Amino acid sequence: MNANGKPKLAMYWASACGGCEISTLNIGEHILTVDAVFDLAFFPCIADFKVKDVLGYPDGYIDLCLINGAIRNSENEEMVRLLRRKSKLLVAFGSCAYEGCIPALSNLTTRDATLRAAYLDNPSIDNPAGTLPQPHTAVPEGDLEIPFFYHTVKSLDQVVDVDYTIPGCPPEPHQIWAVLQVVVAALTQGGSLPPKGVLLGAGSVAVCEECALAKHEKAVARFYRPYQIRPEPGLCLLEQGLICMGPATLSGCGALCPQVGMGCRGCYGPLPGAEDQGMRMLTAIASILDVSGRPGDNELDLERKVEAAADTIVDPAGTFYRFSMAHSLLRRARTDGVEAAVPQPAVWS
Amino acid sequence: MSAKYGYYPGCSLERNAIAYHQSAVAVAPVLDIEFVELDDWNCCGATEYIAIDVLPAYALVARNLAIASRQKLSGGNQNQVVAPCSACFLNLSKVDKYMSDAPRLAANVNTALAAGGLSYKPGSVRVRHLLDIVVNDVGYDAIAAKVQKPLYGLRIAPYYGCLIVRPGFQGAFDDPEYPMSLDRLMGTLGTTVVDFPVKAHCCGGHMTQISEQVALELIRQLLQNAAEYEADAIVTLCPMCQLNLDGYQEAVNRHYGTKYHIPILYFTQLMGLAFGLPAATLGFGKEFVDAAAALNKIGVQPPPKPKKERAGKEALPMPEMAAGGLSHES
Amino acid sequence: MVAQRSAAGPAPGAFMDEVIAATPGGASHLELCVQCGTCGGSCPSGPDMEHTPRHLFAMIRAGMKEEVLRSNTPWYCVSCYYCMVRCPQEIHITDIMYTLKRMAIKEGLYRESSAADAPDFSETFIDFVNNYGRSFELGLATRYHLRHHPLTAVRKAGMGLGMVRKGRMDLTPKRINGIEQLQAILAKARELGAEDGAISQGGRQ
Amino acid sequence: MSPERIGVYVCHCGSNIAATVDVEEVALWASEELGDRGVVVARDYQFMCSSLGQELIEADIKEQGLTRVVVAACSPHLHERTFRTACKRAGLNPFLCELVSIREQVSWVHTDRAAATEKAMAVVSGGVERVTLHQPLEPLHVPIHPATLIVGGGIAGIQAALEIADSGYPVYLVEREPSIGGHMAQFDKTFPTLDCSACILTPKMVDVGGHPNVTLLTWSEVERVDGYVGSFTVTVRKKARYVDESVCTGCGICTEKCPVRVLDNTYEAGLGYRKAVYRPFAQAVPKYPVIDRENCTYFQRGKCKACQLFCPTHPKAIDFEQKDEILQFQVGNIILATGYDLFDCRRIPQYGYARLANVFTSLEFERLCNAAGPTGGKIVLRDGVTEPATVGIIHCVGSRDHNYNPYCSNICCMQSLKFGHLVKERTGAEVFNFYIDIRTAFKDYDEFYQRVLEDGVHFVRGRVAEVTDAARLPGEEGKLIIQVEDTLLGKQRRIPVDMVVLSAALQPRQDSTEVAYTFGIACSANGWFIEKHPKLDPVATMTEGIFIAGACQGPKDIPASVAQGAAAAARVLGRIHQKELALEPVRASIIAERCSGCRICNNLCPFNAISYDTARMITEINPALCQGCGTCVAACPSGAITGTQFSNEQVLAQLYGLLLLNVSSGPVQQPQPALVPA
Amino acid sequence: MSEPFEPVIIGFTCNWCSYRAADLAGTSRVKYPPNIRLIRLMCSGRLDPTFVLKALAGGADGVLITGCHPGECHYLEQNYKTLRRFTLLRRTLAQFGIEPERVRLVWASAAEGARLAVEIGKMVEEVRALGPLNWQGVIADDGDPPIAIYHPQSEWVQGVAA
Repeated sequence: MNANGKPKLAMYWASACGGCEISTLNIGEHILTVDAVFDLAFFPCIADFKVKDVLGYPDGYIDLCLINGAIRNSENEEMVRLLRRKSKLLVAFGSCAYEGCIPALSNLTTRDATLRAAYLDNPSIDNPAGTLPQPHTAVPEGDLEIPFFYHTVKSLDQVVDVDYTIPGCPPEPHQIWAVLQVVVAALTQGGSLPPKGVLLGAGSVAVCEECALAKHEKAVARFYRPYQIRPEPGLCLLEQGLICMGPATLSGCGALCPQVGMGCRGCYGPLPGAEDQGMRMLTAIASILDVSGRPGDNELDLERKVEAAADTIVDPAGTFYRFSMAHSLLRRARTDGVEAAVPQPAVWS
Repeated sequence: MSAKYGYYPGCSLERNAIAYHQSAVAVAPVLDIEFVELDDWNCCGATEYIAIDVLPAYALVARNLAIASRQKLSGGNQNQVVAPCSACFLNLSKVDKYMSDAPRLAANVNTALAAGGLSYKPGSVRVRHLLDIVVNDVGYDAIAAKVQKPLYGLRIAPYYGCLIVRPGFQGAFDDPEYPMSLDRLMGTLGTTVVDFPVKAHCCGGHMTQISEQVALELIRQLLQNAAEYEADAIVTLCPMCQLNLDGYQEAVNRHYGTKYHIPILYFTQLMGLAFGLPAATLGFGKEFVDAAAALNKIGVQPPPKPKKERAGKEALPMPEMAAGGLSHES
Repeated sequence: MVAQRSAAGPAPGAFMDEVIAATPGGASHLELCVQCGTCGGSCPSGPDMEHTPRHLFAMIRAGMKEEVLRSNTPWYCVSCYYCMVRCPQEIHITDIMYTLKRMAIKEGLYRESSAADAPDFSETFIDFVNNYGRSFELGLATRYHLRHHPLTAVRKAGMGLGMVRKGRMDLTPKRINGIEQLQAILAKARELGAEDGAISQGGRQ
Repeated sequence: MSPERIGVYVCHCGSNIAATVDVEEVALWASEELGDRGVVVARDYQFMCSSLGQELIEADIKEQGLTRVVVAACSPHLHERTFRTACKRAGLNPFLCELVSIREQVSWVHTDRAAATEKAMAVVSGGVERVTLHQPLEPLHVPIHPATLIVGGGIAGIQAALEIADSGYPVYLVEREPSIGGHMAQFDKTFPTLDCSACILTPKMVDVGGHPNVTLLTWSEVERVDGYVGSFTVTVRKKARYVDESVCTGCGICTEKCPVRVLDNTYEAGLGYRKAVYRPFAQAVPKYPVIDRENCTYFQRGKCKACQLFCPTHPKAIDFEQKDEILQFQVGNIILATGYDLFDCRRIPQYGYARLANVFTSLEFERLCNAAGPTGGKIVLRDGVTEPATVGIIHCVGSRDHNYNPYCSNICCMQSLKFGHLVKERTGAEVFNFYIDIRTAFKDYDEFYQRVLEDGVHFVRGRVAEVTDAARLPGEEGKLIIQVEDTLLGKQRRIPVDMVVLSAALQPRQDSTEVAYTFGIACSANGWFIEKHPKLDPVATMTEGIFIAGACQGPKDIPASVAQGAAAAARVLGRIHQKELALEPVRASIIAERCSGCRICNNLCPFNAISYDTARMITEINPALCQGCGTCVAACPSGAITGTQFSNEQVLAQLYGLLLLNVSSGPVQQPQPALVPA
Repeated sequence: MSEPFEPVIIGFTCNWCSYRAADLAGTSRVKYPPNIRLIRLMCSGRLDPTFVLKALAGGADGVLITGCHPGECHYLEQNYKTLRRFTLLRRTLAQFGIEPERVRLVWASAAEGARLAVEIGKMVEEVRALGPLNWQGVIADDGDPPIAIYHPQSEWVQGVAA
């Protein structure tokens, strides 16, 4: 703590969309309290800080550092390592930092394919020269370097030690404020901090507990994508054939999405102890899929029936692991065969 | 709007079974169905190609399936192809089924097709026999409504032959042992249908070429039974059956010293007559065994219902036929 | 002779495995035959066959390759599928008959069968298909019958004339437009067909 | 370091294991390499299951203070109980003992000694990891209600009912037809002794009907079963008979006066008639008739009442106002003896049944032969008068055929031989039996075959291709022609006959899957009820307290059905005598504070153990109904359901242990991070 | 030359059918390769697909799931759920680049010891042909260079990296 005695706050984004910052500012007038309690040490989104400012801080100088965003490139990794060294409390803030979130969906493919999708094979791209970002570019002024684009997106805790995690894409403002209050109390009034490693700003059961839609025994003959049907109001979406990740997703958001007819996307991640959110949802969905047989049925026909029902679940990996890919058991797809098939720019290998 | 189907006539319907083709084409508009002939189709290989070389035989058929799956038809039934010839029907459905069952076979057939710039995904074309379309898609009631001149008094032996009901590679539409759909169809047209016990027996197939002795005996058995049941005509739905029973009837008579004279007609020809279409458009006159005498028997009144013979009072009850069965007068 | 081969030749099951592997589609179930005789009883040409299908399967099992391929049985098969739908073991009997025909041609043994001409009928037929993409009845009938049945060909010719007169037979063959495409496909298929196990899901159950 | 003290015992099983697995090496390895996983002692021994082997474990538990035991020996299905009991004797909870198989799944199936030894090590390591996480469990105890429900009043059910009732315990015998007796009551003679079926069955029927311990509920069906072994609550619908049983004397005047003749498709197999008010047969038990509503003139058209008019009792026994009754009662055990249905021969059109008059089914033929049947026992054609001069009997109709039923129906060979004998005896006709194999494997059965051969019955080995009336050759006109390959000649034959009898397959009851569902037991793919073990537990089922007997378990003849009826009764009596039953505590349970009430699991339990508490808005599991399959555990998206003996942690610990060693490389590898147990 | 690759396959078995089939294979002395290691569950319905991922991520090269034939489940109908879970799992694993041969579902009744042995043998062969899965290798850095690439000369980066 420096002269004015206020604790130091930092917030940094790695690979993220910026929604976490907006959600933070959405805590409303409480932002004034934050400003009153904390000194900003590093918050590039709202104030002008430079990396060299951080380099100048002694280790452990920052009291609370919120990091949102996944680790997508070498700059992300470098910065979070730096901030870890300079911070007392490091919080994985939001789904990207916690479990990879949308950026980590590219773990289902290769670095090369991701770059191609972004810079070449996309209808909205105008890139006749086929230029791809290169780590080193020779210009008259010298050698330009940009960060190295990783093959695998990682969660924050896979790179540095994390003290707390706040889930959500983005975390709900009221939850952010609740967490900040606990930390503020600890830092200013000597309150006690939660034990290291816990999830903050979330409930303890699945989203369904907070969801007001009526639930019944479930048997679903086929699934629909959201645009295909208009759900019956007031009735559990899963029962109507819309994939809702609610049963496998930690509560805390107030079940916002299902209330407006959109199945839970799963952004608060798995329940404690449930480990792999995608598999939990997969097994639940398969369990309620209403395709059974009777003794004596032809096994091949039965398999075909199940396959037909499974056909209605498009992109299972992308659906069930939409937010949790980097933190899942498998973390990424095996792409060695694919990499070999796609010629790579020599400089990347 | 009429129902559209892909149409695979097969080599026989081009010439030898031209009567079948003409009558099928003639009755189609009455039934509100439209045939769209497959582009540049080729021979299905009959029962011969597969006896020589297996993968080319499958590729030969698969070319037709590939064309059928590629050819877009408006008005539904996009993946349905009608084959009036039983052998074509069997070969097309068999190749689809075996490609589904054996991925290795499917892969090799597709590699071969690729040499001609084609591909075929097993299961994407449903092959239907013309009779199936007529009785199941159009339906007996709709047909009955179109009957203008019921064929009263004509005694018909309905003859299915083998391949349309056996083995049912894409699922059989009628019983493989004792089919009834043609019986019901002929009843709908007003004919008197005999309970033809050999209705699904073999006509001899290619044995006329391999061992005429064997073929003639098989043909004789069919004619003998039709004659015993006093059938005026045998109605068929397969060019091969028609050719064997019609073209070799004289040979049978010569070989066995018999005097059968039973015209062999296509079911579509009788449908056309019942619908009041001119006989000239239905291919009559192409048959070797002249049908004129039989057709002259057609009356304007339904024949009197034969008196049911009263069973003796000691007689034991007869079990009922399975549901949907047709009872015959004889 | 059989005894000799089983003493020194391939394992008794080898011929059966060969037949199974050469039969297209899913499982042919040949190894499941219980010798009940449903096929032999059902076969329209059963009375004229040298061996009933059931008997032939027993011979296959015993490894009597030459005797099997010399038999007229496969050639007398009319493809009526009665045996196949009735077989209690769901053996693909008709397909196996086609397999045996192909093997007999390959081994050259059919010439010793009483149905020695049958393969030529098939070959003549497919010749037209290969060249035109369509079958050609007149060509088939004249070429095949003049070669094999010159004596009865006259009578057949009578029937052929009738066919022509009735407008039921073409005098010239039709050729499809895509004949080159078809020939490319068939050539590729012939090439692939030479591989082992190219056509079946193979093996016993 | 593991907090547990684990003992590992590797069995030689003589040379059964030791010949392929280096058991000394496995034990040595466990003590050296698994020390930090908690193994404090590891031994190998000649026969661990011997009393000396067991004492070894007991001594170590006491002296070394073992808290867990792993035995590497044969399959747990053989000796799990042995070693658990040994642990219990030494004061260790039996569920803290894990038996891992290195015999059935290692030494007997592998040949490479080094690879087998390594696999044995991995298997032991899996067991060690798993047992560490085991918890002490106590079996669940349930009391056994002394009453028994028996469903089905055929010979198997009758036998079971008599055995239990004679032992002094109450029995509810439920039969859906108006009388007990089942198929056996329809037969004329029984093979191989040719006893008169009715003569041996009727006394048993009377015994059951009058037994003080038997509550006979005919014309009744079980609607639902709730509860579990020891205390099932059974709901039975007793259909209205429209006859007051307390008044009816069974005089039969009502039947006599009834003007409606109804084709009897049940008892007479469609070959004879009954009235609209009827007893199925003269010796029916109970003696009371029923009114068949569908065919009764009064019920259909509102007038007639002839039966009531002529009923001689006061008050009248005929009661048109009678309603179905719903009965509920408690039982401790249930025996299902629901029997079989006959294959519908119309499904094989080529045999001509229902098209060709003189093709008969086996059951029709039984009625023809029966002196109480529609012809008074005369074997005649469908015209009711003509005696056949030739009869063909076709075996395996709908049996041993993958198009219909792949199994052998067991009774048809003997039945067909019996038919052949009866035809010969009563008509002197020529008889042909068409068979694939003659199966006469039981006591005195082959002797009967011999006798029928001596009778002059012809045997043609070949499965009939078709029966036709289409004559082809001279001599066939007006006959039924049986076309067959005589496989012993290798020739197709056509044999003209006057009458054809189809020995039709025995099939599971049409509603067997629904019945199985009601009682919570399993059906095979064919539809037969599945026994707990095909050899060693043939009358029990997977569901505790539900037993099966007779043909509902698979085709069987009268002696076998009687034996099973008695066997099921013996099992039930054993239970009743124990008064209490200990159940394996392998159960699922819900961690209430983790349940979100999503109701994913609600539809998953076929035993109805899962229910939703609408007040607390969470789901609950009833441990007494739970059978421990674990499907709900695997389904819960919140990870809120866990299973004793098969928790995630236990399974994953075993997985971790199994992967500790690599087959191709001997030494212990560093465990993979993803697997390290918490 | 390295030793030939010997895959490790984890087999999940049902207590009532496939585990007994494995017992039967043993009592009938049917031989199969030692690469498979079995875990006994009460029912294939107990198989949490997470187990499969754990096995694959934890070093196994393949997973064999076995259960009673459809319609023959000892718990009546739970194996239908197994089939459904397996179907979705297989599709998901395909997206993760895992070959279908590595995770298979085989129905085996208690009487099918010999068949189970054949299926195990087949699977071992297929997985052997595919080579090691080595999932830890897949999720290791797999080509991502060390972070030092950015400002290799700056002292603070070296400090962080250390």
